Amino acid sequence: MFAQHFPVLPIVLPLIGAPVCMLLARSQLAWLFATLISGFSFFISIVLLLTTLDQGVLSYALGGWEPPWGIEMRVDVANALVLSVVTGLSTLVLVYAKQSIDKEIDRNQHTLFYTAHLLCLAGLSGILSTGDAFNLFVFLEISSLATYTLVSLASDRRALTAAFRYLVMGTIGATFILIGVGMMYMKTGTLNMLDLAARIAEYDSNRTLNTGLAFILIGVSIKLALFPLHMWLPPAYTHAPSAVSAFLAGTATKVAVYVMVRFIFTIYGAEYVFHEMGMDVILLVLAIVAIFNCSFVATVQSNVKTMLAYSSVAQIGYMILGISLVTSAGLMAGLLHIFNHALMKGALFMAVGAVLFRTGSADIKAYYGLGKRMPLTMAAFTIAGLSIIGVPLTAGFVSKWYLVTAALEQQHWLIAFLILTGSLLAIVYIGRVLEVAYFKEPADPTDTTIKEAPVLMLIPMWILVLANIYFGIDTSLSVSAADAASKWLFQPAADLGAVR
Amino acid sequence: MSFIVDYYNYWIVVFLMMAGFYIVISANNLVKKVVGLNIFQTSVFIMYISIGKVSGGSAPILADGITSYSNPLPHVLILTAIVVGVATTAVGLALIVRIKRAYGTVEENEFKDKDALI
Amino acid sequence: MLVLTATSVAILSVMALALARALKADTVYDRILGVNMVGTKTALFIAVMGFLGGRPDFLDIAIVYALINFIGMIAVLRFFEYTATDGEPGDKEQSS
Amino acid sequence: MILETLSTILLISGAFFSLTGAIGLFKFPDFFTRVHAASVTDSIATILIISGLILRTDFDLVAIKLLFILVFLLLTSPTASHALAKSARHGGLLTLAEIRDTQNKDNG
Amino acid sequence: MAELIDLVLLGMLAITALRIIFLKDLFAVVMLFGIYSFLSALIFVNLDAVDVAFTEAAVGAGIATVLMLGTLALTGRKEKANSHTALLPLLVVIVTGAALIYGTLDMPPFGDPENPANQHVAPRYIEESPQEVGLPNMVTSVLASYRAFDTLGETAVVFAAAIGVLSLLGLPKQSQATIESGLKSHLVLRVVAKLIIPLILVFALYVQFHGDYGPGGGFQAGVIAAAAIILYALVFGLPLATQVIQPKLLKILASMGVLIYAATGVAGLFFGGNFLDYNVLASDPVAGQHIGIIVIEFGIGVTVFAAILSIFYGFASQAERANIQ
Repeated sequence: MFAQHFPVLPIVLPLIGAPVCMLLARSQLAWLFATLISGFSFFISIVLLLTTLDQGVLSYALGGWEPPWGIEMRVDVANALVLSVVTGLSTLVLVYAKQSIDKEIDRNQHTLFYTAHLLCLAGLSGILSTGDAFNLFVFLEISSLATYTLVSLASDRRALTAAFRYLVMGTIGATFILIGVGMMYMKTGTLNMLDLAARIAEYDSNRTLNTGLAFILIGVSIKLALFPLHMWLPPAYTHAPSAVSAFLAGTATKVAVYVMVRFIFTIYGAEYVFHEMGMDVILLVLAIVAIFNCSFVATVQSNVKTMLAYSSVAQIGYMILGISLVTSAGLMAGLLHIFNHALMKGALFMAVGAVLFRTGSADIKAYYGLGKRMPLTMAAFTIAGLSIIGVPLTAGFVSKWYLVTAALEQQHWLIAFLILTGSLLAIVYIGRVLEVAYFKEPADPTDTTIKEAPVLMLIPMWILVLANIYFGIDTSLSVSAADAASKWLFQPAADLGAVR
Repeated sequence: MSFIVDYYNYWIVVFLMMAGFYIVISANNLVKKVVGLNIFQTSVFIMYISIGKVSGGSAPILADGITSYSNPLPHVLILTAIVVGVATTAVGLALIVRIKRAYGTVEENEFKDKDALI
Repeated sequence: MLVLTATSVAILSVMALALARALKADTVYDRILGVNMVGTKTALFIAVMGFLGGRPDFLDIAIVYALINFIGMIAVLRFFEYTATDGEPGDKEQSS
Repeated sequence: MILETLSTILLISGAFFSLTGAIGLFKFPDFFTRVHAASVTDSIATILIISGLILRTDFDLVAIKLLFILVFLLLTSPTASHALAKSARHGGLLTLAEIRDTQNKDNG
Repeated sequence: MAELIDLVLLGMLAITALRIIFLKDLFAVVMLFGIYSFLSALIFVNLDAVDVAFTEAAVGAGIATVLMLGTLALTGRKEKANSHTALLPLLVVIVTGAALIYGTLDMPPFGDPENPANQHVAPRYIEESPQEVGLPNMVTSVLASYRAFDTLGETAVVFAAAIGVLSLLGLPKQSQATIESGLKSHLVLRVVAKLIIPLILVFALYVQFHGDYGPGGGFQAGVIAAAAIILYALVFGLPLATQVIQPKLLKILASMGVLIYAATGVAGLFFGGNFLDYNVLASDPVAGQHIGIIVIEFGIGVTVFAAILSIFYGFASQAERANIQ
């Protein structure tokens, strides 16, 4: 009976869940409830993904008002894929969070944490599913506000300044998006994405529309931490509670990448953005600089969480690189990397969180000799780290492989070479941690308090690790979804509008 | 001349936006940053409302004897955006209060002296 | 109609003067006085503007203006009582 | 017609009083005299202008709302001015006469 | 005339904004921000956006200013002198501004009824909504029916802000009014406040239920009702206010409002419509729309009231705490 309402449920469920969670006084109950809600959203997202792979696009008119007048939810393969990643990671993180949060957050704030998490999930799902440009802004702000709260919940005082910086940058970004949407509305008189696409296609070059696009791209670049607008990200991910870092690293910036893809490919059309405005060169250069600069910075960090945060910025560079190749193969590699990166970064941040749980520190000194003391956690870290590097039989290898192939397809030998060199830097920063963990003696060998992480933290971590291996070997599901998504996005936007 | 009449509104609004934006990125004091953000956003709201204005039109509430109404859609959007803006302001100010308690200052350049940020 | 226009112009110029007072004030209190005057005159201005535009039924906004202006004033006073111990609000302002 | 004329007179005099108040805001020598100028003219201008507007309505809901605004402004505006002046007094602001007194004492 | 007033007001705004840049006294900055907000609300009235003006005056000028003052009370009034020159920000701003000016060059002229923005989607709202939704106020129709999902998101944003402030500042404990606070020396003020607060609450109810016919609605009503309690807390002290409206109650109310809104949407599902479809709520679509809009406006009002008030409580409790120490 409810199958036709599935496109809206991944948003509505957590949105209803959040206030209910707030009313549940006990931390345990709130945890159980939030996890169930998130799990159910995940289930629906998977159904949506399978349906869209099968049938193409699902459109849902909210309030029964037909699209350009009412708000439309529009789920196709591209957003169903990212939606599955977001809801899936959210569920795993919630399972993981129970013990991690117990240790890191004050007891009477636990329900607030779960409420904020659900709000964040609702916001991210909303950004992904919506087919309306202004509605996207509203959900962007829900998820951002919830994120600021989540980051600032950490007990470290530096989390406060990090959250504030995030808030200022995030609000500037959102306001830029608002300006851009306003300029688009000014010239077209509509807010529905497909309608926008059809009407923008009528102009061949327009200064207002160009400026609007530029503002949207800058705003989104702030949100997705594209170099050089990434400075808010490392402190926020470093000082946030571990569960929050694991969730955000895998989802928040990736959703922003999706928004960029949506605006470029669906609304303005690749032709307009890349050929008329020459955005591809700018994005390509920024992506390559991001990969190298941030990988270098990552190699000298002493805090492992900061290191992973910089590594995230570098990985975002790979995604943007894929997009800026302006081919279906490149876009597909970028989307695939969104999926795979969520798997590996989620696992890495969870492992770091587990170490933090036992040792109370994220400094690299705490990792001395951990290979013996927390073997399962460090094994997870190793495998996920190999995936970041791009070693064969891991998920990371698959996306790098497609990225390199996409570059070579265009005869961009230099870019392919740079992608491979970037991976070498990943070897350095991941290797540093592995070296101290396996080949150094612990600073205090008599300390017996440090033992393996609790089971509830190990299970979601290992699910992600196994997923890393699974999607490294059997690529049929992830690759076919990403491939379908990129083909879907790559058809000229105006045609999509005409279909309706 | 008609060029100026057509666009003067947008140009002043751009100036206002940039004044707000300048306060955000140049101010050292966090409270002033938040004030700047608010000015920036409020100016964007004026831009939106200008889009919806119809010369000779009236407020979009049905009344006898009025035929031309201004566009209600930007009004709705900005109603939403105002509330979003104040929500962000509230959270930002709450963060400032906590920062003051934790660091003893709300001047951005003084944090680095007290605590390596990254 | 002409009368209403004249009144609205007069109120607008009063607002401009009060704004000038608020922008460049000798003491904090003068500034608050200017702000208060801008607030009350705004409420009047909206009332007149409603008649000028031929739709006098939007007076609710004028009420809100008067109300918010009052609350703002009280908040300012509370602020003074609160900070009275650690700084002299009556000080001449250093910057201008 | 009579109403129209009466309303015109009320509105014009209201506008005149509020202008004098604004000028007083600049011309008067110290804060307390300025507060006096502002608040007294504020009240009289409010009464005059709003009554002038009421005469232009059909004495329906609009008139009631205007009356409500009048009552509200008459209650809050003097209260705010009073509280402000009192606060200034508490904050240690002196009137012009007192400043002169203290100066005389210092000199003599 | 409207264009002329627009120009004058915009000029005032520009001067105010310039002054704010150079002022170092943060108290003055906040006061001027209040004026800025007031003036921009006037511009909204002048450009026919009465609902927006209503909200901007109540939310922007009122609540934001009160919260900023509360923050200043806790963090100090003076901005420290800034030693480094702000060349880079200036450059960024000039480039951004130039881009925007470049963007304005192809914009449709200000106020032209033939603009694309006024042509495509909007005419339906203006021409059909009084019949389809049955309300004279088109803004309410679009807000609560055509774009109801935006508004649900907006309610969630307010709720999220309340969660954020709650987690950062906490709520005051309900005390037995042992600490005497408030403006106790201002007798006149206390008497007048006692008179006015009931009036404000009545006005809030009027705004809540008159929003279908005139400017107003759930947001504005919620803010005004919260403002009444804020006024009470300012004049008579936070402890007394927390006895009238208990902090615990606020948590429940804020959640309930969002739930009421979402439940209306879910009700649409059960009656066979889409999410937030009100047509199916009653046998006659227009009557259904009416029921739906009243219920969701009520939900919005409840959430906004509770959220704004709990945000204020959060700030006030910090101030109170600092005062005791």
